[in-house]
Amino acid sequence: MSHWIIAPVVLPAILAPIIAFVMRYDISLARTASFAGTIALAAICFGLTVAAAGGETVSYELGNWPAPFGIVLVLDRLSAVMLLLTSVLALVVLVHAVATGWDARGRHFHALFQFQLMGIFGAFLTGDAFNLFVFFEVLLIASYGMMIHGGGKVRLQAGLQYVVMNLAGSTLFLFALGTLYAATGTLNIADLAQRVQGLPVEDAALVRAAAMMLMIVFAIKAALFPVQFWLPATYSNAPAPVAALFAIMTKVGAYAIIRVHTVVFGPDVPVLSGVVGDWLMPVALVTVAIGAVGVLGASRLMPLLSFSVIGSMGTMMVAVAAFTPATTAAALYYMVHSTLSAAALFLLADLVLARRNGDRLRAQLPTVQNGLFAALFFAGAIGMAGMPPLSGFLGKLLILDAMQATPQMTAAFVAILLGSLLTIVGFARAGSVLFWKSTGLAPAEPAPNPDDGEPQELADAPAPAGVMSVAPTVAALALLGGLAIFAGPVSAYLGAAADQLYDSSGYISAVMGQGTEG
Amino acid sequence: MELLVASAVGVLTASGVYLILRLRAFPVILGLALLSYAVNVFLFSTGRLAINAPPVLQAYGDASYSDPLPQALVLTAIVISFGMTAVLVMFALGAYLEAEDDSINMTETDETETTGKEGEA
Amino acid sequence: MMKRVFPHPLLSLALLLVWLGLVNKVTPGNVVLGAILGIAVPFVTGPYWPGRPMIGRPLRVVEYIFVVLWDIVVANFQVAAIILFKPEKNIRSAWVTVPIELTSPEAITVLAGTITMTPGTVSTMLSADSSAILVHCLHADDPEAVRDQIKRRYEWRLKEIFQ
Amino acid sequence: MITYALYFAFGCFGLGLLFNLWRIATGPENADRILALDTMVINIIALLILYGIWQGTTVYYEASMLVAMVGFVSTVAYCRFVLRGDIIE
Amino acid sequence: MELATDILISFFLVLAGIFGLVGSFGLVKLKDTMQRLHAPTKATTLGVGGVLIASMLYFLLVKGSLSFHELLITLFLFLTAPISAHFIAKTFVQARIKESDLPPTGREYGWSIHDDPPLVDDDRKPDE
Amino acid sequence: MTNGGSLLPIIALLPFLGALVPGLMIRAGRNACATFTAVPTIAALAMLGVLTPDVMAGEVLKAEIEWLPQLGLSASFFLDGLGLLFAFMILGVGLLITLYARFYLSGDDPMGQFYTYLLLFQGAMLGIVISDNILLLLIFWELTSLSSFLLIGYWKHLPEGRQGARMALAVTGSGGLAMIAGMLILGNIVGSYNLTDILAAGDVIRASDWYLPALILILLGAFTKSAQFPFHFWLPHAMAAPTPVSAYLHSATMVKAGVFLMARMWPALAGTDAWFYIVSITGLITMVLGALIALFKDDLKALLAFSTVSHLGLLTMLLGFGTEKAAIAAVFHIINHLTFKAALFMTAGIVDHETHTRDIKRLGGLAKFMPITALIGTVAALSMAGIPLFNGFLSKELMLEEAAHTAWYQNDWIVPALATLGALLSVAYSLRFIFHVFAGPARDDYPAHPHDPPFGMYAAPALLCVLVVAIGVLPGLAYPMVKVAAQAVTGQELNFYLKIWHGVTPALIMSIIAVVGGALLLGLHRPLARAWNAAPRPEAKAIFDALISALVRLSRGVTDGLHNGAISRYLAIFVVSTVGLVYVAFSGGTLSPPTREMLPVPPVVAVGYVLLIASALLVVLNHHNRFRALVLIGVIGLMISAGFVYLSAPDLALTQISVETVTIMLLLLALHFLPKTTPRESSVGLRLRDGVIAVAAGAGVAALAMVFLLRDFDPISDYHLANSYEGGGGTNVVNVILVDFRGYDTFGEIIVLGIAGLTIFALMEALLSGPAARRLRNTDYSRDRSRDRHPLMMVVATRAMLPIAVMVGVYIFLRGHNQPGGGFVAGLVISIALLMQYMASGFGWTQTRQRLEYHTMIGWGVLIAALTGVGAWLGGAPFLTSIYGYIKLPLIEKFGLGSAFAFDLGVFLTVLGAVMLMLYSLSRIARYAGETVNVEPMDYDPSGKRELKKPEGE
Ligand code: NA
Ligand code: NA
Repeated sequence: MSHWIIAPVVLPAILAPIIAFVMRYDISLARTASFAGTIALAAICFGLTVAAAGGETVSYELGNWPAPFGIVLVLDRLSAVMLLLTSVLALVVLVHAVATGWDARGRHFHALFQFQLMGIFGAFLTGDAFNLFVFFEVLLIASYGMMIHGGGKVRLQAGLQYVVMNLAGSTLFLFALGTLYAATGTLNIADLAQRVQGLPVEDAALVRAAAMMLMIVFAIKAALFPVQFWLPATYSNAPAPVAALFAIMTKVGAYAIIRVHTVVFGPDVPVLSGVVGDWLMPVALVTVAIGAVGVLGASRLMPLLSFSVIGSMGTMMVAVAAFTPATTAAALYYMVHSTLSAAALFLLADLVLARRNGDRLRAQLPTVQNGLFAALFFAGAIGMAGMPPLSGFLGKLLILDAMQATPQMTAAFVAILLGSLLTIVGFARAGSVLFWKSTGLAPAEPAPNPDDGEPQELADAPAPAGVMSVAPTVAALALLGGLAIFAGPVSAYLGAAADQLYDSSGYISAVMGQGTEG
Repeated sequence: MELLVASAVGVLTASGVYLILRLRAFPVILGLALLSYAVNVFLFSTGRLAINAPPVLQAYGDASYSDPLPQALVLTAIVISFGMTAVLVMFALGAYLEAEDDSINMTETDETETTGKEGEA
Repeated sequence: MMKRVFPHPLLSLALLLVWLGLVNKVTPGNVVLGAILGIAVPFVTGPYWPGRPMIGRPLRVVEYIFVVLWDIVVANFQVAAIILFKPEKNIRSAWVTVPIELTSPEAITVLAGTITMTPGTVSTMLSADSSAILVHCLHADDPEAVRDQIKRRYEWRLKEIFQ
Repeated sequence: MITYALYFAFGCFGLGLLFNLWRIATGPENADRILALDTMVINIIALLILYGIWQGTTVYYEASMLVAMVGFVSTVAYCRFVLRGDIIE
Repeated sequence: MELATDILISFFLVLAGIFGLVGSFGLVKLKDTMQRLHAPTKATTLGVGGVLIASMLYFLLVKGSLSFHELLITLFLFLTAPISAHFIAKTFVQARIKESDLPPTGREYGWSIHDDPPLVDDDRKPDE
Repeated sequence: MTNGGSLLPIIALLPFLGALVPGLMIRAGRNACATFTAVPTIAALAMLGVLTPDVMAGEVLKAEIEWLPQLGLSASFFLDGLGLLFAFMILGVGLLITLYARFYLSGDDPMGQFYTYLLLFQGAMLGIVISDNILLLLIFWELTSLSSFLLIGYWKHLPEGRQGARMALAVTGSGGLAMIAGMLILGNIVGSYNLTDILAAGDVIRASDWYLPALILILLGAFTKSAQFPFHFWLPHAMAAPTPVSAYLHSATMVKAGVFLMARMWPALAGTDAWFYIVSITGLITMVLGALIALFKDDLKALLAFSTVSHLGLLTMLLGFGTEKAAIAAVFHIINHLTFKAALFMTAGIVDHETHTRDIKRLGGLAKFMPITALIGTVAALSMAGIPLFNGFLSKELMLEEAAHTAWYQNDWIVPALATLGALLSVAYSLRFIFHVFAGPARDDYPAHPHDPPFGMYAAPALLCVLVVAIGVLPGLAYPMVKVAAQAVTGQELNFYLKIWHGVTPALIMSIIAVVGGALLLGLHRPLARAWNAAPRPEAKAIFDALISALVRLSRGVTDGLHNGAISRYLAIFVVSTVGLVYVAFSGGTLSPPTREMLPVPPVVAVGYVLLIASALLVVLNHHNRFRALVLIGVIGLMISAGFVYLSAPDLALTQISVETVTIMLLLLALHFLPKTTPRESSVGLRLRDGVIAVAAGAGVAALAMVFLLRDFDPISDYHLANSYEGGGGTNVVNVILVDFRGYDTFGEIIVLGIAGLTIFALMEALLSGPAARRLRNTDYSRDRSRDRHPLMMVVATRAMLPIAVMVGVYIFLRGHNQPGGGFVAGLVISIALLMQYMASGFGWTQTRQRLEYHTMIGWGVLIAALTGVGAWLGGAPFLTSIYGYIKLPLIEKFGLGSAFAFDLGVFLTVLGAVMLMLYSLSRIARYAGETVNVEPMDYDPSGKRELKKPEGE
């Protein structure tokens, strides 16, 4: 059996402590190691994606214990895609963090970064429900550290709320897992699927409760209504590269919903009728609305971006909630897109805000490279709002097209399209104030709002962003372009991934097939 | 016994929930601690209850054992929640020291400090 | 050299015994392991115990233990009687200052501990220069007598043990 | 006979726990509460050992030993907090 | 013989129970915090001590295995209980008892919670 | 695919590639930039020229490149008559605009940007007209919105520019989104997004239930883009753009996209009553209204803008009629409107450029100063007015003829009457353009002295005027183009003539009425304008702005109201929705009857239960006194540990009690700096609400637990019990699960701890370098403290306790695999022992004697655990596969040793390191707050055996 499947977890797990404890006084050494590791991870994840393309679901039995008694890792197309997406995003974010010097503004950035990756990879790979909890916690606690990297009052307050919300979520996760184990006697996802499918109807209540709790847990991570409240403050106050990396964190929640609620609590499992299917769709629709309204109503840049993330999660989850292979495939494409576009915008916001006073949406004297930033913002906004020529438009078309075969078509159309409109208007207002209106201010003019207490001019004129600082933003945007151009093959892969998901027998036999001797 | 365990979980949960809805960081921490007790006992009890049957294998006789798996899970959960609580406490302390206010709710909607003014490295 | 390897030889021996007590089984393997640990653990914890207490007369130690144990038993009954049967208003508590001549921290600690462990008296604190113990008596008609008994029964013996 | 003696001892220490609870609930001093908790720890140790005798197993002894150790440490910590504020200086 | 064993073990159990209960009862009955501090010593000494002895005897005489664990627990308790009491007492004294209400130390320095310790390089202690 | 078709993707791509040119060329100078910008356009035109004969011969050229087959999206292009006509218009006018803009833009304007935007826009427009896939068309459609946003907002320092751009984007963007829905529905009806397929499936479409929604949605897109009533208001505000933009977007191209789309979709969508009434009514209203407003606009460009609205209405109306003749008229008018309107815009631009004003009231008599411009303007305006011998006349006649034969709801006269009115108004404003700008007496108060511009600037409008006259005189010139385009629109073979004289037709009479009436109206302009300006009328921009800002305010209100930073409320919502949803889910299923008996409850256990419950409630009641609450938490932990012992979980008991202690230590360390009490802030109502929520949650959880506690199940753990000893080499099954069966969980768990340590350390460092550090320094935490920091007794007891505790730790570690214990508990025990040491002798003294570094310990722990797992690879086994064996040494009984042991060692080190690093971090903060470093292990050593060694480091 190939051990490569565990490499995305083990490599950062080994690298991180070395960075943290051996290289902690030498930032350049830490940077080198972090880069080397992240590049290697990207290569490994790419290899795994290629390996998974064939359609075979691979199970890796940790400790050589047969499923369902030990923990298994499962690699299928979906998990491979998630790995690849994460590693690419990580690389982009890492370059930014290093080029802008963010990584040196606090301790242990690179170690936490690697641990963060480890947690995310672990969550995508695991085939065990409780192990999913463990890796959720790994990625969460690393994200706590990343979130408050650099410190600061508001960031700490927001970080505190972030931790509290997630601890509440983790508690619910455990309640859910407990109920699940109490009802089925197992933790392995494939085994759960089998047992849930064979569950007598008169014993459904517990499993139904567990399925609902799990959905809420994942909904917190995915920032779905009504548990999305944590996201704006968190993303707005996280260091921008971290916020960019967090773009994948909401997807972990979405991934978990996709995984668990197709393989285990699939829509065709009779005892679960009405548990998730009936709720996820309205929830996703409201999430779209909250995101869009938030974008339009935002008076600051970071919340605007944060709400756009919520909106994009809603859009994606609308497709997920329809639970058909076609909508899921569309959702996956949109997910890849929204991850990268959110990252691009947060990275760009970092470049811009480093040269402005605060992120309030109001005109200030034009900063250096105003034109460049305006262009990048325009591109990023196009990406996020789902306008052509970037991949968001195709993603949206895919979702809407796939939704036509579902009963919720009208609602989905209205929500997604109206949401897009508000998002477009919101971004247009923001961009025009940030980058255009500023050009109307004469440099000699005094502050237009002298009594709001904030100095209009920075003490030192900020330096222009170097090539390496801008490169990650550009790269993320370029990836959106690439995703659009190669939409065909990408979509084919994701479509195959979705088909694989809905044919859970492949997953189950891959995991359980080898473990019959127990 | 089952009733006692279930109701204890319930009371711990209720107390924890009440406390996490308070307005200061410290009671919220206490509430989360209570919730963590509650969920640990809950998780533990999913293996059903047994008296004097610790899952430590005995060489002779066919003893009965309580379900070891939930116990292992609870151990993991305890450790994790310990780490989380520690971080939480530190965050609360940090937030208090920075803001001189231990309200858990963010009162000011300050400008984001996301980006320092340090410029480029 | 010896001091580095065996910072506390007595301690090492005690730890070997502790180990055998813990594993609850005396086998060659356990003895070897206990011995190794008995040497290794003080080596690790040694820095926290910079001075070595001198135990002068081991027999006195045994004697002291039995004296204290006896006192504990007796005092337990006395105090139980006070708690159970003495009306609240008749309980006359008192503070007693016990000046001490002992200078070894270990000796002072054992003395204070002994005072506390014998029911009826609690050593509350030392003076700032550790030259007196403040003792609280649950019920003492004659505080002077309590002080004298402490000095006579315990301090004197301890002085001999920790020369 | 041992069984009845055990019942008796269980009863005594159990009742003792309730007394401790009373003191912890009513105080009034911090010292009273710490004291009650400390006593509670001792009663629990006794109960654990009694339970070991009752079940004829030594598997629970480590628990008692650990309770003894951590009970002490937390009592000191509580006291140091009241006395000095900072428990580790 | 068996009866003697039973009686012996039961005796210690009953003794332990009584003193354990008295210790905790004292917590409720005694009116003054300082007085209450005396109570747990009984639970510690004869209370737990009795249980431990009973346990050792039980395993030795009934189960036929010698157990040292009880001794270790005893050792622990005897080492720690005075320190606990010491701290709790100080906690109370510091909070509720005025310095003037305590008897004087009769020495150069006051009680430790009120007075700073002598300086390390204090000339008054010329024993280097 | 014919040979020619393969050029189509290249033609479509050229402008986009060309958009890179200006950026590269701008450094070479403005002339070079403009010249090279023209190259791709010329190249595309040339290729188009190559394809023209085929298209004129009736061939439809096609090219298809697969793109996203899952969606039915392909990069498919086709070129038929309609596409060819529009492509020529787009490229041809684009070329003229490129030339014109070179002279129009000032030296301050970033010309490179302008040309880039222009080419992007050109490419998008071109894409629309040659797309053979409606999704591809949608892409180009949205691209026109985006690129026009950039063009309109080109003068970004002007608020009108920004606002106009945003308005255009909002209006056309929303239409575009509606169109997306419509197109998707359309594709769904047909089963293909291929335009050719859709156009061939008109009957299917019109018969579908989804026809009307699709039609309305698509028309929304077309109407917004083509500024049809009531979406007409954005167009005038887009005039804030530089005039070349207006000339290009708002005469020739973008606004025609809507018209194009209606023409394109004609075979698929037209021919129903719905189409007829919606489209023609909208068009007619727009035509009349636009013309009316145009008449009273004093801004030259606004006048032209509303005239454009009016003419777009005319075109829409024609397409709405749905007849072949109307289609011919529409196509012809598209060409004509392009020629005269582009020329007029450019003329307006020249006037603005030379006189520095566009206000008609400040103009007049310009013919004297700028005769060439005046000539061009007059010719174009006469064409717009529909005067014979100019091309506008011809198509207007066709329009009037069609109108004369059209009835609405059996009413014969309303359409002709309104059409005539529109034409009349059109004559009026056209004549006003001539008479109020160029004719009349010369003035001496122009803001700048006017004169004709250089040739380069008037060349483009002049060329267009030549076309105006040429077609006007010889309509046959346009015939082939009109024919082939109209055939493409209708999908029919058409035979017709374009001529100047049709005899005395109703149209001619209507025309005469229009011209005469228009002239009269102009004569009455002054009083009419006064009345117009006095009359109340809705100001579209104000309404739009108010609408948007109300929407923004509402959004802000909703957002800030929901996300108000009150996590207490977030959590309340979370708990309430969880309880509610889980209840719904649970009660949607059923339960089999209980299968388990309840276990009896001995009295002592009941006492423990009472203590637990009472303490939990007391925590709630006493939580305002934080210290008291912590003591009570201690009781709860103790009771739960005891409960674990009773319920056969000794490992849990050990872990719980030790974790509990460390946690309380951490809380106490933190509480030192926090307020010691919690103020009573929540109202009674709020507390009641929270109480209800809490009780609901508690009851729910309890019920859930009760349900499963009374029912049997079939757990996988039988396997663990059965295989623990044989396969895992241990008798403590819980430990074997932890280090072997589920060692991977444990691996994750120690990493959580390690990260916790790191995070806390990092945060501590951040705090001590920020404002918190100052605050710490300036706060006196030492009031009312006991004066003994390190009491002698404690120190001595610790000296004896520490080695024993370490022994216990080692013991618990070593036995863990077979008896309760293990690396985790051992790590905690040692931590607690060290903690005791820290408490006794203080942080500073102890730390300097610390031989192990906590950072390193965590690192080693994680590494050992990971490497133990990786070691299995050497044997070809998966990660974390354990090996186990027995070792026999002389004199010593054999003992077992396994890799799980090494793994547990990793756990042990990580736990120890993490806990100590956490405490270290908190102590650092305390030290920063003014605690002094103690040099001695105890406050005072009466024996004089003091250590005089100064601690190293800090
Ligand atoms: Na005493
Ligand atoms: Na005493």
